[in-house]
Amino acid sequence: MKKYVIIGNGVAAAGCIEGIRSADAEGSITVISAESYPVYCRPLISYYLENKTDLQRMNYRGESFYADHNAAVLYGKNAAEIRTDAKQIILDDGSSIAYDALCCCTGSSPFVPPMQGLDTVEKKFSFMTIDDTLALEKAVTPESRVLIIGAGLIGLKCAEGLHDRVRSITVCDLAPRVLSSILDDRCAAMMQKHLEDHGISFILGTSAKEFQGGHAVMQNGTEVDFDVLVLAVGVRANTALVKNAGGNVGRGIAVDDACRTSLPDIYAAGDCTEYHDISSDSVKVMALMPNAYMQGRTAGVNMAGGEAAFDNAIPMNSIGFFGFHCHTAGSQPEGCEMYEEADENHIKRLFVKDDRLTGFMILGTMHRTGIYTALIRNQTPLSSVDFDRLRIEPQLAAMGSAYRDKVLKGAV
Amino acid sequence: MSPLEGQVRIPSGCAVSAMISRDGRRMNGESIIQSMIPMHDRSNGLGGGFAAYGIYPEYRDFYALHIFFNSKSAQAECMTLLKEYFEIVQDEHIKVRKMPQITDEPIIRRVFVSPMQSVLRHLQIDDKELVVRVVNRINAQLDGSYVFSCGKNMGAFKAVGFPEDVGRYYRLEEYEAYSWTAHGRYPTNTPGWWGGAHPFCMLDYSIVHNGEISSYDANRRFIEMYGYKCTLQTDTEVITYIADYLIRRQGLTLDETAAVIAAPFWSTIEGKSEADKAKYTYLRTVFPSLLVTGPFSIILGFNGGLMALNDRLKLRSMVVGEQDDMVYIASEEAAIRVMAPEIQNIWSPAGGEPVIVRVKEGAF
Amino acid sequence: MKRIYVKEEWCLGCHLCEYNCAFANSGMTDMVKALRGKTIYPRIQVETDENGVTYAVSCRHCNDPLCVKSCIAGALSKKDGVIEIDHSKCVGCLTCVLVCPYGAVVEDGSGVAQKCELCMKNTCGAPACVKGCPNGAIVYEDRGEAE
Amino acid sequence: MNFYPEFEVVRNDSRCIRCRVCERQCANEVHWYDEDGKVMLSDESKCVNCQRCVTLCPTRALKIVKSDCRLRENANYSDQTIKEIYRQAETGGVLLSSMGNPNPLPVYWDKILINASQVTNPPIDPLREPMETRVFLGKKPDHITRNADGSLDTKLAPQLTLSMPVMFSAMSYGSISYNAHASLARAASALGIYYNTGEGGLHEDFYKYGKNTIVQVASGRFGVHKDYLEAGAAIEIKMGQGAKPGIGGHLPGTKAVGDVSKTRMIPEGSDAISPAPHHDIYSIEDLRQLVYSLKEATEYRLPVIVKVAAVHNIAAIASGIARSGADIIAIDGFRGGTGAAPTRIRDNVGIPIELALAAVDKRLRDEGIRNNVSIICGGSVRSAADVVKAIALGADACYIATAACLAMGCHLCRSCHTGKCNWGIATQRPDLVKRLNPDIGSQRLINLMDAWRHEIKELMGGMGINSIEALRGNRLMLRGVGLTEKELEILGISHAGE
Repeated sequence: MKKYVIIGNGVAAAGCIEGIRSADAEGSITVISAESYPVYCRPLISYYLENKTDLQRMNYRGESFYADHNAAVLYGKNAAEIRTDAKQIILDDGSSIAYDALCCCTGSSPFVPPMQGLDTVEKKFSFMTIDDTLALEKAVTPESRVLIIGAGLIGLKCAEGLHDRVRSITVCDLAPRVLSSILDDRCAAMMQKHLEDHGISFILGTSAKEFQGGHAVMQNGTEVDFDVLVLAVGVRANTALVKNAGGNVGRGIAVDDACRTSLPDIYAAGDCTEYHDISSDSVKVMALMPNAYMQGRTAGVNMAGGEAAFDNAIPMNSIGFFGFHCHTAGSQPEGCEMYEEADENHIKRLFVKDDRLTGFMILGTMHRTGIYTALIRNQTPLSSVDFDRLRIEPQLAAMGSAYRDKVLKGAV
Repeated sequence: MSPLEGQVRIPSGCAVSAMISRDGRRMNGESIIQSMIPMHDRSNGLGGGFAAYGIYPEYRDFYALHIFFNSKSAQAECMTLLKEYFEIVQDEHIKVRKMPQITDEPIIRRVFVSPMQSVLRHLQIDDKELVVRVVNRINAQLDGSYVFSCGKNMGAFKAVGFPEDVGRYYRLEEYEAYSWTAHGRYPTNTPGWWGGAHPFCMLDYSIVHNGEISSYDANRRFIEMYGYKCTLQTDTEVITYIADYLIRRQGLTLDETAAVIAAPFWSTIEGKSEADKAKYTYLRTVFPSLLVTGPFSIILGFNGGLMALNDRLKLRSMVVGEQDDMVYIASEEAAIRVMAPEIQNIWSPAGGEPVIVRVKEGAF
Repeated sequence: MKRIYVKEEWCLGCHLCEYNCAFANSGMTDMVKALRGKTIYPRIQVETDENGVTYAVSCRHCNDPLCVKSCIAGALSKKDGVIEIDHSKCVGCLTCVLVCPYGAVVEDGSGVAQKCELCMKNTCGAPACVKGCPNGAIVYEDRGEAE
Repeated sequence: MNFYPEFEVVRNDSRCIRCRVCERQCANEVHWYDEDGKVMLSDESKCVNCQRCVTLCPTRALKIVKSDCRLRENANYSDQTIKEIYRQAETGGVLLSSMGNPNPLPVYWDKILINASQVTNPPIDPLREPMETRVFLGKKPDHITRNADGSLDTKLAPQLTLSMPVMFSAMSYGSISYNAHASLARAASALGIYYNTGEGGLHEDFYKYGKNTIVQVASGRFGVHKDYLEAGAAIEIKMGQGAKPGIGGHLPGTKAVGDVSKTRMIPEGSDAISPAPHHDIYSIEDLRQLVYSLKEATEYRLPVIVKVAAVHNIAAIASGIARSGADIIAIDGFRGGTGAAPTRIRDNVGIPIELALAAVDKRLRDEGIRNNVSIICGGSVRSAADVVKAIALGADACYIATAACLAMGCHLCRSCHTGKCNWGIATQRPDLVKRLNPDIGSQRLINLMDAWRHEIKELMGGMGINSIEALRGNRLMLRGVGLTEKELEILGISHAGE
């Protein structure tokens, strides 16, 4: 009977468990979970603050998931070391667990750059976990003025989550635009305007120089008074375990299409990894929930002796604030052409290079955008479809009747 | 006055009975009369009759015409007509026994005739066809004359009354026949007319029938294309013509005739051998208008035998009994037990399956 | 398993399927009350190709459902061949819309994702689009295809 | 001259959900959506009352009603009469109409009642007992013949075998659509009956239904060639049609497109005009020649049907046909339908099928030749009861076409001649043809015939008849109500109560 061990208990871990069980009903599975909750998806924490979900519904796979999959979870434990020679994991309590196949789903941690006087701030929080969220929830009052450092996905979702619970929210970021990792200037401006319409203030293109209790001074001289500080500057992949065991690590743990690390019988999946983005043909950390699951599942299948590959990863994001949504996927490589269509409340930018759709940004109306995503993921030659129609409206009608017959007349 | 036979279609319920000796032994009419008594309630006194085969051995080569006349003048008119076509061999009263149960009797004559060869040559027909034509003409056109029997060495005897009384009236105990059939009638809308009683005869075919056929007008309108005239509008009449048409004119065997009149269902035909399938399909295709539907049990008498047949759903009762050389057929088993008290072998034939009895070759 | 298939040679482009779908999933018993004066968000959509050929597209209940794998809330799942959405868990992130290659998962007008569930959760009993198609262009049948 | 439209579109706005199905489904472009007012509007002058929009409206927000705007009352000059005069004064043209005569002339079927058994003989329950509806059409021999071994020689003149005494009457490919033909062909095949190509030839896709196909040879000889003749189970020579006795046919060039022109073997877009007479048949002996030519061409394998319109001396005509070598006579009454006919002809020429049928059956029996031919009765056979009455009057089988069209969706708007049939039947416009899915069309035809067969069996069972042949010509099973002595005499039936 094979011994499977998974470090981490996020969505990648859940995918890994399901992957293992799809190929091996017998082997033992042990999950080492730092957090004391069954698997949940971290992006849900902002929805928790908005009251769109609660701790029970956040449970990703339901009450009996571990029992159904015959997996043991060690809650509140951290792996301290992987001993590849002995095929053992040493926990922080000193105990050890043997593995035949190991998957690292260690995720990422908030990254806080050094800022002067940060220690003088009384109420400061990260926004990554349920525990962060519960603490933040406790700290805020309807009179709170909140300063969020970071206008990325985490910072802005936090802003949305806190919106109805506090008096004011100011978001600052060194980047000159919001969501700088996924949006270009024009799209970011539309999103920023939308957020400002909901009362969120922005201080962009500068960073905090100094904190003095509830007072922050920016590099550009702007001063902000606040009661609660949220630090959402960025995250870093948790690579230490693999790195210390001698594995290849870049900005994340390096994995191949089968989610194998460079170490024997050690796999990795999720936010802790870096892997190939086919839309830009480069290796990236793509800390995305869908990819985390698919990597986890791929790793699980392979760990259990099956064969699986996750070889068409692309970055993609679905994010929305106050009912205004944004879908992005892929990348905008050098020299790509852009098709654009826009009005006051809606923008669509499609990026095309070498007869392929490489990426898009769509704000406002999210209708059937997955058809575009599929074009990127499948690297469909645009000359094989009616792109003139397709770019106006995503539709199977423009994909040719053969494709349509395959999709609609058979099983897919 | 209520309409008579021929003016209106008359459905009627009935009793039938028959006995036949396969050895050709001749028996007097006592037994067949007795057989009708237990079935008294199947008749209503508006008609009874008998057919007897082998009763005129000394006149076997001549057609025996049994005729009702309403008057002397009708008789004279009819005889004049007959003499145009036939040699009159013998012309006599049919002896009867006067009795209170039988009233309104017409003049009842028996005339043995022989077709004139010159006429046959002139009309280019055979003697049977001549008899049929002349009888049809008398019955359809001569007022007051009605030929109710016209076969060789056989005769029908019928009257308005209960059958057992009719038998006594005609003194049937004095006739000897190898085959007897009998009929008691229960017409539902006629005052009764002597000619309308059964059996109905054409040449040596006689029919006694119990039932009311639903195919009547389909059968009638078809058969009338071939020179028959259904003057009585009774089932018995049309069935007689059908039998004559199929057996005499088309030359079908009795089995084939039964397969037309009471054709097997298509579902039954499907299950038969290829040869039978072809045969039955052919007969149903060629003679669809002669399929008889609705309830019936009939006994077709002819020289040398008889055939009993039920409708294909067996909607009317009919039982058959067999003892030594004798075969008995009746609407009810009680009638057979009167004729043959010790009989063991009694059965009920299936719908559409003919029971054909033939007298030994040369024995009649 | 039984799936919905379209026969585009018989689709008239009448769009009744969209309205029948919207009504069937409205939770109301009267179509007028359910749909009058409202924008509909059907789970099946009629497309028209360059030759004017029309046909309806709804969830294919894929063997490898990207929507299920991508759902951040665990609200989508596949049970007995049917991909279902648990609306109580859905937070409206629309990741499923972003990943469905057939555009079969759509937003319901209130920010929540919805998709064809073969009318198994409403009172229709059988897919309303199939039942209501006037020309037999949408069928619900088992073509014996492997899962 | 402008008239107030004949029909009004009544839209219950409180029920309208603006789904625009009516707009999309109306080939006459009656409905449209007004973006500004967010309402559906209509141009009623274009409406033919085909009920397509009414039928498909999911909320029953629509109805079409007859306009009550009327010219001044006049018992002699009806609105219709006056408007026809206006139209002719305007155009100088012959008025065209479609489908059968709609005028209130007597329907004899409705004045004939059917018998049932009570007491003296038993009704038969078709659920318990076999009830047979199989019919053979064709010439029957006068005499049987026997083989040398005494067995019956079972060879017969060619016969059509019908599982029930109803067939789909002639409607040409061209006058009706490919899908309508497909529906008829598939249904006939499944039912074990026959459909009729009409005079437009046989599309190559339908040769596979040949065993259940009657191929027609009409005066235009469109689409007639050797393979065509040999493709079917019988050949029908069309001498006339009940809806338009005495005149030919005219398929407008707009309908002679694509496969229609190919199947008819005429140039695309050219009018297909069938002459009034067959130009090789100017007398009964010419007919005999054509009958035997066709038999020769097909090696006497196929029965030949001669179809005639019911006209005044139909009995004598039928007698002539029965002696012409034809195996089957089809008589088409004056109510029979058409894809297009001059209105005056349709509404004023010909006689009722009931009388024609009775007269023909009697005449052939009187002449002793009824067995030479089978008789098919057509021209408004509307129900199983009509079928039973027709059989009892003397028909071997019935032809239905209007009822078949209705089964396929026709709503009898009588606008076939416009070519814009919203039900996909009498049209060649691909977007409209598509509306008739033969899967559905054929199933509905099968359902209709199944239902009729059940009803025929019920009616037969009630009469105590368990096979259709015992019903044929069984006029005692019929009684008339409200008919004159003369009518009863012609029908050969008694009055109810007699």
